[in-house]
Amino acid sequence: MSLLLLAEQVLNGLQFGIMLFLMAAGLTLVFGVMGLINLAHGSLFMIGAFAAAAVAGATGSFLLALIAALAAAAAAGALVEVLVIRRLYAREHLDQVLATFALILIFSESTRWLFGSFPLFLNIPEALSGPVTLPGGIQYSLYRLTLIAIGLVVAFGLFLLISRTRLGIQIRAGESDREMIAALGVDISKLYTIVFALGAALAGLAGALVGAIQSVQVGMGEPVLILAFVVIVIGGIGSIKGALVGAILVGLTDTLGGLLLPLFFGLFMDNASATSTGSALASMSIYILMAIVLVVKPSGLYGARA
Amino acid sequence: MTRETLINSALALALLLVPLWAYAMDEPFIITLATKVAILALAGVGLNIALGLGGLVSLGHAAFFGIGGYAMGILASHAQSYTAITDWPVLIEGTKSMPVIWLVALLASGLAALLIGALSLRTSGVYFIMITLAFGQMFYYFAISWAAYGGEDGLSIYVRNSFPGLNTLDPIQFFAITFVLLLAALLFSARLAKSPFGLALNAARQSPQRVETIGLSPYRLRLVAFVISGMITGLAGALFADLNRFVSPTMFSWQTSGEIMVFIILGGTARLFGPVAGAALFIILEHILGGLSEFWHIYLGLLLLLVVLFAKGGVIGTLAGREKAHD
Amino acid sequence: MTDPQTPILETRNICKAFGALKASQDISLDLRAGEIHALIGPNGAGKSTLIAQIAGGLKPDSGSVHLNGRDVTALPTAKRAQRGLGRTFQVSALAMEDTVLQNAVLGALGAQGRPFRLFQSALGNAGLRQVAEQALERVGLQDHARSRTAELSHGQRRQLEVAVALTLNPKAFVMDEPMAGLGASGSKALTGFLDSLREQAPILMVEHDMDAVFALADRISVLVYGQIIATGSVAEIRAHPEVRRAYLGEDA
Amino acid sequence: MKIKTLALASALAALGTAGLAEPVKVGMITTLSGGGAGLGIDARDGFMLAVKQSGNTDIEVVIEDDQRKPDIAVQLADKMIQSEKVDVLTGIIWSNLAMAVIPSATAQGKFYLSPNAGPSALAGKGCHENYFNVAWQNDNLHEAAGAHATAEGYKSTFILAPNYPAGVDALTGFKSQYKGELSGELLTKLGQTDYASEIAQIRASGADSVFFFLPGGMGISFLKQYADSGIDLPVVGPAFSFDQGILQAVGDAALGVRNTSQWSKDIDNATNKAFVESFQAEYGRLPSLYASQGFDTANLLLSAMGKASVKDADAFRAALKEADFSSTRGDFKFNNNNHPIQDIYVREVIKEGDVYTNKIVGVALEDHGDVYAADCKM
Repeated sequence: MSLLLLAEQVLNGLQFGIMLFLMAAGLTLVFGVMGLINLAHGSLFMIGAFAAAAVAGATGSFLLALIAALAAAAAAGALVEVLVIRRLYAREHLDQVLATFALILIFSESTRWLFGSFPLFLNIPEALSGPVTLPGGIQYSLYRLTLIAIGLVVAFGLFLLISRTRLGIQIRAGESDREMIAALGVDISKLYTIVFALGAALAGLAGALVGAIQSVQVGMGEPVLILAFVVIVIGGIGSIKGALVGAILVGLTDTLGGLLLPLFFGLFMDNASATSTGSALASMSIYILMAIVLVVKPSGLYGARA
Repeated sequence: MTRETLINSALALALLLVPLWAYAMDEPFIITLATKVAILALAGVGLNIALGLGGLVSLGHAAFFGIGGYAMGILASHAQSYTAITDWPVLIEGTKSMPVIWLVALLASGLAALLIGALSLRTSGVYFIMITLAFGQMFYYFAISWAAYGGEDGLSIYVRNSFPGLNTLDPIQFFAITFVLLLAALLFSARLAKSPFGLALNAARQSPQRVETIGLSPYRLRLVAFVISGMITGLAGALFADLNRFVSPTMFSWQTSGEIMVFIILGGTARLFGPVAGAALFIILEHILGGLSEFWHIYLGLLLLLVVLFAKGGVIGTLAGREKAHD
Repeated sequence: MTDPQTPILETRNICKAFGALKASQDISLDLRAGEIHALIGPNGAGKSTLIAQIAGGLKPDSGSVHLNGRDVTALPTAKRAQRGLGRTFQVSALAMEDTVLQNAVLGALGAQGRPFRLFQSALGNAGLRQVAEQALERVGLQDHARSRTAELSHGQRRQLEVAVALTLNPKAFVMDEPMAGLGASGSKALTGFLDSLREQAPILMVEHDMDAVFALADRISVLVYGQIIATGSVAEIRAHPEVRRAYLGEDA
Repeated sequence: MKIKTLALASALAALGTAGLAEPVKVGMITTLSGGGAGLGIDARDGFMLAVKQSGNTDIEVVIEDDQRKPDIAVQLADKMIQSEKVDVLTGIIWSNLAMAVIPSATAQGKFYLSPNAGPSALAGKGCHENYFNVAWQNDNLHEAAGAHATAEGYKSTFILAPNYPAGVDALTGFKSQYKGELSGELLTKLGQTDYASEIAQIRASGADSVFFFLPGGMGISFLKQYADSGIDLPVVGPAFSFDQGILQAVGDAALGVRNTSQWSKDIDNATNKAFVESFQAEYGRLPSLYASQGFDTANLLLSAMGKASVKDADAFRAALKEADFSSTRGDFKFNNNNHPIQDIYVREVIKEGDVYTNKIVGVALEDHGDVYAADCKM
């Protein structure tokens, strides 16, 4: 295997990880501030992708599509927060799991009802399509490079938001002590709606960005959701930094595992069974990673509480 | 007799009488539906031990349901093709005998629950939910890529497995088996709740600190509860596979975990007969709503949402009132 | 019998820090047979941290904890309880949905140490029930055995805490603010009861209620900023200048 | 000259009312909700279009949604057999659901007409006289892709498919007809959506062409990412990833790709022309592969109803076996294992106005059956 291929795969793992980060960041914020587990986060990812596809189809502009995705997911998030989620903060996790499970059913089937059963079309904008040559001669998709850049910018923006702004202070206060934000004179229900909408917007953004290189279809959010859970377990609940590190770890493990494990088994097995054993193990690799982190640090790499 | 006991008896009786009526009317499909209710309720009874008694919100019970199913699928498919499962170090052959299959299903799912539980129970709360979900998903992906046993296609068993003295292909007789097992599990779970173990587990849910300071380990109590819970759900998986004469990775999917949990909530959390009421309601809804609209999941979702938000005690809680029976 | 000279419960040079905050600095304390040893100190002095290290919830950075002369520093809470450490909490940690009797039976079950019986009835077990009922009687809750714990008054819950600890037949009690939240009469009744309890096992208690402390304690230790600044009899502590300045002075 | 379907069907209907045919109750179990519902909806619409055009009132169709879950499919089959007392079952899209339902249905004496899935286990030793496949044996389109790759003179093809039985079969099918070397072979995760890693391996492998079988959303993702990668190697695959329903979601990325199919909307025969027109008129969209298969399945059934009573199983079976209906694909007959012998075409993705669709560019395999037929003792 050439070094070029390995380098390209590392980039791929990075890009995959960054997209997972956008999902996981929203989830972990919502959990950190409101103590809520939200299974319907994957639906917001899907809503972002569908909104982007619909607007791109109508206007032909990818930028408008991204804005629409952010707006639609944030609006859906805010709406759901006000109508449903708000009633769940004081409830047990069990209730939160079930109510948000119900939301998945409603969102998925409503989307299918609105948009039909076939996948929608959303393409990479003209300006970003095709490969570029990186130093060292690696040919790499410009769009994927852009995704990595956007993800890093968003991550940086989140750090700034949380460490420098008024909203960030309130979020941190909410994470460490819920009574304290009330004492600070903050309108808690407004803060909660904003945080939830922010998390939703991040998921929607991820959905739209990923939708352009994947298939925009009902049910696209749930596999990503479960990976985002793995990311959060690894990184530690409530920690944006943990989400970033966890996401990149998962992205790299998944991508490199799929490449290296079959090669590894190929050393002492025939080609076909090496491929199938390697692929089977590769599909389990991130869960094994999660199990190892759990044994070593049950509260995750950057988790404050277990 | 409390009101809840009355409702429980009525439920058990209804679950028995409906198939008998269907038998008399020659409506075998109704019997099949009732069998499905009994099996899914059994899976729920299993989860309820972890969830209701132990307070362990496991979103990964599909793992045990699936393992039970595959225990049946693997044993029966080898018996059906007259091939040995392994001939080293000892010869292990397949079997079509239900009691043997159940035993293997119980052991295999118990072992899996021990491993998953030992890791997951190091954490609690949301972590526990996400970790169990992830482990369940791991089994799903493994089953899909396990080509030896059908991968995504699953395994078909052409004839239902046998039980000494019964004709299991006759819907009413197979129903009888599942009904008796369900009753046995309900009885076990009722006794468990009142046993020293149940007392300690229940206390560990309410106040883990207290349990530690009297010298017991909440971790070990929960682990044992998780294993028992997984075993019962695994047994249900083996029966479900036998009902369908088919197993596939779908049994491992996280939606399955969600649905088992939905039975409990629809029926009433920590109520003995909650899973029975919930599974029955779910199957009836699936049957009626599924016939009304392609998009029936929307209505199911709305109903579930309403129950969670406004009718906390589920069916039994609403009928029997808030108070729970105490000694 | 235990040699009266060897302490039942002892901490040796315990240190614990949370970042820059030194919560316990070289703390050595002991609890001898038949005594009530009160631990007092202003809020934030590190009393809860110390109690947690003695009971097993926290591990000291250095130093050791000894129960009956054996080093238990490495043991978790449950193991220490099995060795005879009976503990009560400041905020009741009882199974609130369960009945009073169930809570007491739970204690008896812990003492017996065989929780993995799945088929018997817990309340139908004569042995468990007898221990539980005796403990309830001892604290005067026998008439409330069938009440749900959540329905008990503050004082009754505190009594139940003690009853559960009693079922363990402990070698030493560790009580975290047993008087907190009790009215004057409740406080008085509990004081009388604890007074009679010291014969059964010595008590290490954290307490803010100075009347109770002065009425009960054989010895008092004063904890300020993570350090024991004085240990002695009631009279000695009352007279101790540093204590007066650091602690009693504020109160007065 | 062939008569138009409509006329044929009404002629059959006339025969029916003349008292020859017994009413037939059909149970259709197909995927109408959740992921993959598009395929089931098309198969159902194609089927019902043919029934409607026939004007035959002796046929009653009960339709149920299997949600793409095997256990639901099995229970629906039980319900249809035990409670609805249907004579014929049809509709299943997915191989794993087919494996769960068909063996027990045929064992209970019901006829099963498959409008889509054709798992190998049911084509060889596991074949059954009451099971007719009106679509293809699963390997067919992949074999055709292999034959096409050979005909194009490809020397080193990179092949990939999801890691599940149909995926493994696809690679086997391709290899059986492909004479060149393989520059790489990959089994990907089922439901995988990101193929960056695979595409990197293709780039590094020095392949001269790519074969892939990635049904549904997987294919859409792969094609988009492949087009974006700048790799310019020719791609070939079975029709599933280039179907009418899916193509619009792939867009330009699919243009020019060769794919193999037993049907295309430009197959030049009167039945097909009438089908494409009437389907568009009825449902307002172009028909898909699955719609054509549903349509053919219904017409096969209608043809048999005109010849024999369903209560006379032997006669009805013989009538089905004759395959005396006019197929949208032109020539169609059954092999000894009741699977089709048919031509498999090579299509190319083109753009007609704003709509992406396929046009036939050649024939990959003529009168092609399947390799499992030899194992079928029937």
